[in-house]
Amino acid sequence: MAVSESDILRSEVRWAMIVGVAVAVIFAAVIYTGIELHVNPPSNIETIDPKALHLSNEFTESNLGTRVEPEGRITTRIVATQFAFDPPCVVVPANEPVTLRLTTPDVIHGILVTGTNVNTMIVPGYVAQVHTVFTKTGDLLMPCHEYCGLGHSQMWATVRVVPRESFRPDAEGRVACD
Amino acid sequence: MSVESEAEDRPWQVRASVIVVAIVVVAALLGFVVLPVVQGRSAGVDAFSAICRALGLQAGSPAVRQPVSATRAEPVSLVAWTEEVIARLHNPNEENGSDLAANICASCHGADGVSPDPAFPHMAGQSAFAIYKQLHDFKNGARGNEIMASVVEQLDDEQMADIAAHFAYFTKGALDPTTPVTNDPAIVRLVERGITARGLPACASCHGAHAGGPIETPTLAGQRHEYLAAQLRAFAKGERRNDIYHRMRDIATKLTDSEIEELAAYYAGIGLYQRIK
Amino acid sequence: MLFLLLGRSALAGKTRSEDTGLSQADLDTVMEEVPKGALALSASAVLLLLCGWFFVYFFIFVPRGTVG
Amino acid sequence: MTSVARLTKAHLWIAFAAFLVACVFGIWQMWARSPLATPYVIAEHYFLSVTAHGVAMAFVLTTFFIMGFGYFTAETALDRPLPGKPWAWAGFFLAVAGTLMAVAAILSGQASVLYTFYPPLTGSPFFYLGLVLVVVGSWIWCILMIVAMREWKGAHPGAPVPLAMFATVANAIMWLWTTVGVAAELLFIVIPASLGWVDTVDVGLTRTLFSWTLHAIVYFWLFPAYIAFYTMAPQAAGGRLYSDMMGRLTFVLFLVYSLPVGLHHLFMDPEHSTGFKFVQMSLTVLVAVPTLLTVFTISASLEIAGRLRGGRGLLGWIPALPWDRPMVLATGLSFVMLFFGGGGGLVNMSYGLNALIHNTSWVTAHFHLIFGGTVVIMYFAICYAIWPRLTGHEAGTQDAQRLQLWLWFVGMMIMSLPWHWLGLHGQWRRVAQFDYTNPIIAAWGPWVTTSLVGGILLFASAVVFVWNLAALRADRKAPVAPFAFATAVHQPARVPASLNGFGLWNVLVLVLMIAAYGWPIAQFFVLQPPHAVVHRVDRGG
Repeated sequence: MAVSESDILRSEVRWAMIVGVAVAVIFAAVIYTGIELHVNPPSNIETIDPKALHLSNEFTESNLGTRVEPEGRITTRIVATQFAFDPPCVVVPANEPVTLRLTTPDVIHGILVTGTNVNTMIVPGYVAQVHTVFTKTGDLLMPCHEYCGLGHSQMWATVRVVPRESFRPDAEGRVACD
Repeated sequence: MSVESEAEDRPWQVRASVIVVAIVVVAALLGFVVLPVVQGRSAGVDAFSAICRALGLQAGSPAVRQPVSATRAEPVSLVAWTEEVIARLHNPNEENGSDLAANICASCHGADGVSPDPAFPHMAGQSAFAIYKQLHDFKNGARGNEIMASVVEQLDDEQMADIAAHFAYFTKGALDPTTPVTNDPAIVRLVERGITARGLPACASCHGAHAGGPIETPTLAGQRHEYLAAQLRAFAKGERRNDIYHRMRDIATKLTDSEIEELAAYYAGIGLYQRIK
Repeated sequence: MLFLLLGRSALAGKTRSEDTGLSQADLDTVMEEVPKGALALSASAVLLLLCGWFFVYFFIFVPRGTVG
Repeated sequence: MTSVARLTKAHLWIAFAAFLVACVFGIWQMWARSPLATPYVIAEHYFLSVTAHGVAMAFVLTTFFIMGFGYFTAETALDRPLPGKPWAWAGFFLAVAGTLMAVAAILSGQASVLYTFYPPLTGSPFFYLGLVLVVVGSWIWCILMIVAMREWKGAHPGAPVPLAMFATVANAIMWLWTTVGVAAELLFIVIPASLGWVDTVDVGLTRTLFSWTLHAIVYFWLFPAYIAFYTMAPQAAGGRLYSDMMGRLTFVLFLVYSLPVGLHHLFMDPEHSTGFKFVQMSLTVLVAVPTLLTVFTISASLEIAGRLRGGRGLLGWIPALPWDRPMVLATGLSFVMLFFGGGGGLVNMSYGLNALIHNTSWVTAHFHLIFGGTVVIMYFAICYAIWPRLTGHEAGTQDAQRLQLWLWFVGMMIMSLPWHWLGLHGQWRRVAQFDYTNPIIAAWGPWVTTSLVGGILLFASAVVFVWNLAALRADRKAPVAPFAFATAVHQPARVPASLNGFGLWNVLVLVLMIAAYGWPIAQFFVLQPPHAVVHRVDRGG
């Protein structure tokens, strides 16, 4: 006997329910890791004037790099500029919460750190911020991953992840490569 | 063969709208309330702040407290490209600019911006931004040079802008960056391609014809050999430090002495041509 | 999936004109089986996708450290 | 031959000329990124090439193909002459003029800002104005499609609009919504900057407006492929479309959900909050639904064909299908690429997980598989299907067509699967050359070289494709059967009014766009973030 139109629709609805379950499972995993592991995309609506960035207190040249702040938190500040990072090498400890703060005086840049989940766009006008924990030690590559002009391909820096015991801040709390 | 009437279609419209809106509402509740509040609680961020952060009304992640910094600025240059400065450079007082240039600048840098003495740089071909930045830095001590400091001492910001715009207008498009006289492949490579392994971008990525680099980037084509080499050495030694965020200091320290010499020769060898006016 | 596509059917030579003679009776007969095969195929594809996603999420992403 | 044959062919030839040129640029870019010595690699050339490749593939190939195919569909599916044909030609010439303007700007090195623009980098105004003309040409197409459907409905009161046309109009309406974002970005911010009228721009706002367009534009490209899945593949396989209703629902879902999701391209951006990113992620998940519905409906349609041809058992209908027919073969290969491309897409859209792969080769692999694979292979199949009707020539043999489709599929897999691996290992995008002396990068060498081999196969396939189209002119002139779109198992006698027009869905799009993009755009006007100085790439020295 012939299959009716409603039979067809019923099979489609059944399939749609399977799809719904698959989608819900992904959704649930995202929410679960959001709650348990605090996984979010890096977001930080904090504005800063790119035209006067070098006149700002926080992103003045001498304040760049890694610093253990007086309250004990580790913050690494990096400026992305055409076509280099300042500083070109930063040190961070392994298995400790680290906050990376990045911004730019000129155009759009972006970074990732190979082998980690550190990844953010750097948009002029904003401070990009990534909270993370580095899980492996070694010299990692931190390239600019967003087209920023003709020198883009040569724009990269090094992130030196060191064991906690080799991470020795100076009197001001700063740690630098070399 | 017919499409249902409006009345018959009403349930469809209602059902579709309810589903679409309900999904948005659930997503918003999760994204703006549940996730931030739960994340904030374990990070020591109060519920109100966490929700504000999730909405974008406050800076920071709902899951982490914001870091603080108590450092004071130590700027290497006081020039900021604010809308006002840019506007002034676009709309200078031309008469003022040419008078000042004739009286103050011409003896060393030439009446038309082409310097008669190898020790002094040409102004020809420079943009108003490039000249203004250096004048301002000389005046404020960001770039050390006794002669220039005394020359610009008496000038205010507007006068410096007028001078800068004067030279830029006078020699607009006056340089041909495509005709080098040196053809050392290693140097051409440095200029055109850079060296990724050494973190050296191509010189042309800022100083080339279609670069899109920082607006204060000076034109190197046709510049004085002695001047270029001296500046690169000064950057390398940290004697000159008015390039914000080490843009040139980083590059110059990575160059060898002979590369500096050859690069200076390369750029000096690119000719001046078809001067406007 | 790929090897199935590679296998050329013995019936592949049939021309278009033969298809147009599709009878309602034939259609009714095959519709008793359809969409069992489609369901099996699409469900396994979705299941595979889900497994792949979970693998990437929990065995590559999470071990590389948290982000936020 | 149809009366729009010349119009359609004109559009398709422009599309595929751009496509062939773009393939050349693409292969050279892969070569430059590989460890092999490559000629002409300097940054200016490389980024000129990336810009040309992107513009040719994403703007020229797609827009012209969709317009040409739309005119064909309007006449064939509605079985009446296209209204306003002079306007269609006007749109065509406008788009051609725009393309030429953009090409001139790109080739003179004055627009190396890639096809995604990246202000405050700013190229020549000719580049942007040229692209605006292409879009305006496509708007004329949109209006003609809507008018064609209206007139047909007037002549057939109460009858369901044929699915192929319903889908085409869904795409036209979606495209009108889609282009609002990029049009606002170009007209109010980027073009004034390129003309020197303003010296600073709000970068966050430009990125947000572009993101409005950036995801939906992909669905604009995708629609013809789905139209082929629903209305051509079942017919070509010798079966029936399983459900006409699901087709309508799928196209409507694309219209509704491809727009309020663009923020997922900005997951890693600092100028948007986690809350709005989460909401748009949730809506993005729903874009997967129409695709998964399609996979089932089309599988079922092919299952009908396979079983009619004697296929037995649970999966026996698959080998029974006529894989020698280009449309069937392309559909199968397209689904395989959709599986991998869609899987990559699920990773991209999963909120924080995006950090793993954002701006790595993984993303490049994803959109090459989805667009270059799933979609473009169907463009090929559509051409093979409609070309005889446009030219009055039937191909003597389809061997070259099958070879071309297989080459494209194999090339695409060889090229893009290594890119996924490289992306997971952090290979980043948009670089001219890698430093293979770095130990981290050295390990990538063999994979990059492998993908280059895929690129070579793709280029070979592109050449065979254009040759196939050209050869059809020379092939035997034969009476060509009138073009027929697939019919459904139950051709709908009645459809809900909501699935025969777009009134309801336009309202829902508006509601969703206000919810998803209202504050994310308004915040820039409330917050007044500092602007960035325009960096011009068309002047220098």
